Amino acid sequence: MPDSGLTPELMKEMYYTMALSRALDDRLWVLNRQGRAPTVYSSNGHEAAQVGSAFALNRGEDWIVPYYRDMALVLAWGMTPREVLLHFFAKAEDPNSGGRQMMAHWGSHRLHILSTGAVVATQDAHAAGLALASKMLKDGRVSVAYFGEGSTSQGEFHEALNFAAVHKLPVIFFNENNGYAISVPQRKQMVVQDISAHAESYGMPGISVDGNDPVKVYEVTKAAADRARRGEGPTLVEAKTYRFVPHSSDDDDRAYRTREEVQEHKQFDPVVMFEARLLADKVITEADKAEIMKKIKAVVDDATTYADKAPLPDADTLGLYVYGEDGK
Amino acid sequence: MPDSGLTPELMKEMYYTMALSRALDDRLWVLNRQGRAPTVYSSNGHEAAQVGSAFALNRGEDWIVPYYRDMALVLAWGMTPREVLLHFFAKAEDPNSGGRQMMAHWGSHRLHILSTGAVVATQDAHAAGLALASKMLKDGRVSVAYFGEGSTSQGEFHEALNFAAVHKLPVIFFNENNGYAISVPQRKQMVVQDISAHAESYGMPGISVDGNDPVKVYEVTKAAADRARRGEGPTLVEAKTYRFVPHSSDDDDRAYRTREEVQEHKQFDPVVMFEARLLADKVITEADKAEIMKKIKAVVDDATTYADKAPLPDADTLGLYVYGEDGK
Amino acid sequence: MAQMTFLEAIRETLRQELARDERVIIYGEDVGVRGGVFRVTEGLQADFGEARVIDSPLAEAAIVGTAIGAAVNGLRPIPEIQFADFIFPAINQIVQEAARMRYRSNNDFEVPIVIRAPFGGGVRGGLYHSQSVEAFFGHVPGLKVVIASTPYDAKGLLTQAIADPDPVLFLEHKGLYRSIKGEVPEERYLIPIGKADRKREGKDVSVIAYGLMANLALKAAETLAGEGISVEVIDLRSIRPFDKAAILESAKKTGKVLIVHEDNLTGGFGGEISAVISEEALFYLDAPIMRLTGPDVPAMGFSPPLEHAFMITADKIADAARNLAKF
Amino acid sequence: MAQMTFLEAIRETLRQELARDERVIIYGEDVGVRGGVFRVTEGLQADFGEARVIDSPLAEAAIVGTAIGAAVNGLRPIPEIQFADFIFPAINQIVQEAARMRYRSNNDFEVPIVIRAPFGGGVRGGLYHSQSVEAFFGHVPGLKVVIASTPYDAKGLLTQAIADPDPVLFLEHKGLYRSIKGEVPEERYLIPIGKADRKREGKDVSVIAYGLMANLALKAAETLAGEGISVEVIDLRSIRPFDKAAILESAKKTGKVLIVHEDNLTGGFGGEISAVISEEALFYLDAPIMRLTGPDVPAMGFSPPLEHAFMITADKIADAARNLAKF
Ligand SMILES: Cc1ncc(C[n+]2csc(CCOP(=O)(O)OP(=O)(O)O)c2C)c(N)n1
Ligand SMILES: Cc1ncc(C[n+]2csc(CCOP(=O)(O)OP(=O)(O)O)c2C)c(N)n1
Ligand SMILES: [Mg+2]
Ligand SMILES: [Mg+2]
Repeated sequence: MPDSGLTPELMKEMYYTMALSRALDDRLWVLNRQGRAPTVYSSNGHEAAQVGSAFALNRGEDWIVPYYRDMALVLAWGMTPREVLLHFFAKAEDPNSGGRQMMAHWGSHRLHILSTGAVVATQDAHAAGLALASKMLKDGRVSVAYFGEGSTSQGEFHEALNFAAVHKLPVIFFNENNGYAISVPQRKQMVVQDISAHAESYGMPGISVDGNDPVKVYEVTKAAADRARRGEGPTLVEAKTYRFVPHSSDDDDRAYRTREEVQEHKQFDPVVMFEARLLADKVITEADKAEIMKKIKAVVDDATTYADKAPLPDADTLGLYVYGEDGK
Repeated sequence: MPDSGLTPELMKEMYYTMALSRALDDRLWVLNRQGRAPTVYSSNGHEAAQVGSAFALNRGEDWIVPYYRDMALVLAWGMTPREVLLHFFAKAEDPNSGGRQMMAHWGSHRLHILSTGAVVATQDAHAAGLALASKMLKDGRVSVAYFGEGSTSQGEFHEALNFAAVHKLPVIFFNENNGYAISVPQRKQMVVQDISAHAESYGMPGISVDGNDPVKVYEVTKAAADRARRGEGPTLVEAKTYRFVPHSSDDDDRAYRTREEVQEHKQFDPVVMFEARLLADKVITEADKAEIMKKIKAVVDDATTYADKAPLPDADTLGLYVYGEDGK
Repeated sequence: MAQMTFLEAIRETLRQELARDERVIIYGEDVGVRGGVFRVTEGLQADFGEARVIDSPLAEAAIVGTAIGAAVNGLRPIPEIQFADFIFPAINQIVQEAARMRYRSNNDFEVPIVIRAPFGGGVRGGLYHSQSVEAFFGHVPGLKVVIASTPYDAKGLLTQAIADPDPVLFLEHKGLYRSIKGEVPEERYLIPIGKADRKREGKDVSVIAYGLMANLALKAAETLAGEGISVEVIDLRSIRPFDKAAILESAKKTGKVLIVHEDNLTGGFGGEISAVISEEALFYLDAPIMRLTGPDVPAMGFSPPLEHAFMITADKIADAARNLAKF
Repeated sequence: MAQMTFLEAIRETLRQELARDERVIIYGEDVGVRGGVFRVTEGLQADFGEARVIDSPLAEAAIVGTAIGAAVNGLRPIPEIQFADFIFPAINQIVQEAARMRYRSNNDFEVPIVIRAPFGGGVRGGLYHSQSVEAFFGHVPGLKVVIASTPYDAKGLLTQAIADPDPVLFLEHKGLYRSIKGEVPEERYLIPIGKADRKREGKDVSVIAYGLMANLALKAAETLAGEGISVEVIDLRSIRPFDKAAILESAKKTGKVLIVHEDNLTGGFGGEISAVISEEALFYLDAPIMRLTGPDVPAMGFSPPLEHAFMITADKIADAARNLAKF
């Protein structure tokens, strides 16, 4: 593990980020159930995949193009809980969109998180394009597109992989495979078991990894990033995971999966498992854990309070920023 | 060979169709150079792939969704030289479009040739849809989408393969890989050598075959059709071939490939090779050949004369058939 | 006669058509087990089986593209696009293939499909779950675009759309799904596509609208009636074809026309309606033809103040019609 | 000053911008070795290298989608769509991504790309190589849509489009490429997007047009001048934004307006222009606002009689303007 540069300090930070994301996520559901925000898209269950991959990159420097499920990712990338809550409550100060977008449509120029819409798979070409510029401008950056397995049915996913392969671009296509696209199980979405199977027909490496293990995800992502920086082109990474909650707060997953199935997967809860491992490996102590939890609670409370008090956007701003200033 | 049902009679008919297509194609270029029609899209070089695959199917019964390059295919499927020339000259009687479409946009309900537009890769989903209906209605038909290797860069190609695979549809995706998309060589279009490589990630068989050998193409296509009829789902077939002429009469291929390269491929001219083989195998005699050539000349002349004399569509017909009759 | 919501009227129509014609199939994302994200197709898979109510892969172009092929080969597919916002990946198949198949084949082929898509805002959908897309499709010869405003109309128009030999885009305003109820006969009936319905007679101002907007216009008319202003409400029911005769008749009668749509102004379908009036009824007009529409911004904001500022309301319609009446 | 064809003006502008700004890249299908199917980009790859003039895979969504990412990360991509007819696979990226990036990010991101696409008919292109697609895009807030009519304008507008911080769709009528010549200064100059150009002054009838149609309108005006009818020709130069002030000024002056486009009538951009006039200049009108457009058929037929019947000509414009003058 020291080989991959994953120090105990970093592992601790990873753990903190995962636990923070989970706690923040739990808070969002509570607030939603209280009627204080209409929509939650949840990263609950995906924390290891998102945080493990983020830590393998130059956070805030490399480009990410997130999926809506990627709250843990953007937290790892430098977005603060306050910023997440401002977005959730659709407040004027929301750095992602100024309250214009529904929750989970991330974006921050400062953090090199490309703004995202809701049409799945468009982000794959954006990441390839960011990488095309990086290659030309030799800025040393890697771009990463995140996406669900359902979105690989979209043609644009394939177009992006092909384009990136032909131009040997420094880009990683990072799939979070949770086995469902809303209610549609993977077997109705595709015939193959592994999303990584698509890599071969684009002549790029394709790797499937246990997405509940942040260390394995870290290692695989690091190798892909190194490869990209060496100018050897794109990699397709598949992190196999599970979402523990419905697709969104508008969904009811009892229609399409049993409670037993969900329970079974809970055995592999990435946050619980990583915590146990760090305790067992003595990377953290019980006392550390308690302190971290306390800190997280404070941070989540602070974010909630702050964002709750923040003003909504003024209706007059509706017409702003359709266009920029002309002719620079 | 008897195993695959390819009798000497059928081989002779295949040869006739290939030679007819070549002669007709030559005529189109002459007529174009005389200024009598503005556009030729040519199947010159692709005859074995098209005719070999057609003969492996129930011609006129199964559905084909052709590519614009597929004149030899539609001839094999039952379109007459007169009909081709009527289309070429954009005459009212053109059964493909009544003169509405540019040459090479095939279609005939009677012959089960689905009408085609020019936007590449849309036809792949159409073939899957035809097959979806065949599966539901149990009509025993196989559908075949034809397409160039360049068009596989379009996302819709992938969407169609995936859809067909998930639903185990009786469809064949038949690629004619001639190494170029207008001027763009395969290596700039994709990283892989074989279009058939895409099959694996859709869990279907993918087969590359010498597209200049109509018998090999026949056999591969027959196996795919049998599989489809057995309810085992789609197959991706790649026939490797070459086009001997520019992309279209508007193209000048000297900009992107050497004369030497073209000459080299001419060694494998499918019409010349198949003729030599049939003569060597005594499937046809020199006398047969002379007779066939005579017949072809007569047929091509007749088609030219007939179509030349046929009336153009009346300008008043412009507004017809935007919609059909309401509410059947 | 049963009272039904708009959503139920659509579901029961689908059920009736699935039952009476084996060629009818439904597919789209989540339409099966889950019954659609709005529950429009709830229960249909259970009743008609997985072969006829299909959970398709997440690929709109493939959904429409395969529907085209299936229709040509004998089925009557009713594909669903989960939100109209996600129709753009399929627009190539709709515009260049479905809508053009008959024309390009000189009447040799036809594509009888009905593409259903929920659209419109005011339901906290934000930029990507609120869009009005009708102008893109109202411009396309070969396609029909239907937008119903009541449960009764929804059934008759959807039944007609399914019977229609041409591709129909059937847009359902999300704001109507559960907010309105109405009588819906159990037996099958057809409402012709291209005939407007004068939902209210009036003599001072004509409001031309469709879908949710027609309902809001009726509310506004009610308000204005109390003020002595008589508003006529023409519900277009379809924008391609659209009922020129009904529009012109009303415009000539009242001399004052207000066109309302939620879609943004510039290049919206209201321009077409206005143009037709000024081409053919200019000298009957007593006031400029007015349009009340969504603002010219890329889409509807998510935050309540932005959404409210964007949305058309009965009050806004009443204000505009009042001003016009006073002109 | 050099005399150039419309096509040469575009090529030389691209060359000038490639030379002055290293961030500018060009890509698309066949734009490199082959110099494009119309030869617009001929020689540019030889001069600027394969890294900056790229033969891309055959995938319009990827072409525009990667251009968006590249623009965000510092380049100034000028993707080409080989024919406007083939822009539909990319419309999702254009409408939902490029045009909305600034708005959805509350001004945090911008997408400075110029999408070039040849469009229009009369060149024996048939149903799939002749389309006018501007109405689809003129409706999209966040996007700019430019259509030049002369070599001079083409250079100034394209230069401005490349300098513009927002996505611009730059549509080039194929009928203009080699048919017209004009003076084009060698030095770089900008023509603002959104300002119409009064290409001819007149007092009896205003013709509002753009692209090839503006040229045909000028010919028609010449003819009518001989008959004593004075026609004003307003060349919009861009339809989004479009120059409302210039249109209204001309409409108020002549009182008779003829709008011309090759795109089909219903839902075409002419409706918008007409609506704006009747909203803001109704009482200056002496005649109905007329539109002369392509017919409402899915696309332009290939056979000469069909193509001729479809196309707008100077004669058709003259006829329409003459009738209007007589009104
Ligand atoms: C083009 C498009 N079609 C439909 C949708 C609606 N939709 C949102 S999320 C989703 C499922 C995505 O599943 P997956 O990619 O597996 O991601 P997950 O939610 O499982 O993380 C669908 C159908 C969309 N956003 N975009
Ligand atoms: C979507 C789309 N984009 C661009 C074109 C223009 N175009 C016509 S043929 C062609 C090349 C196709 O190459 P390939 O698929 O290899 O077929 P081939 O001509 O070699 O048989 C292109 C780019 C098109 N028809 N459709
Ligand atoms: Mg998933
Ligand atoms: Mg090819």
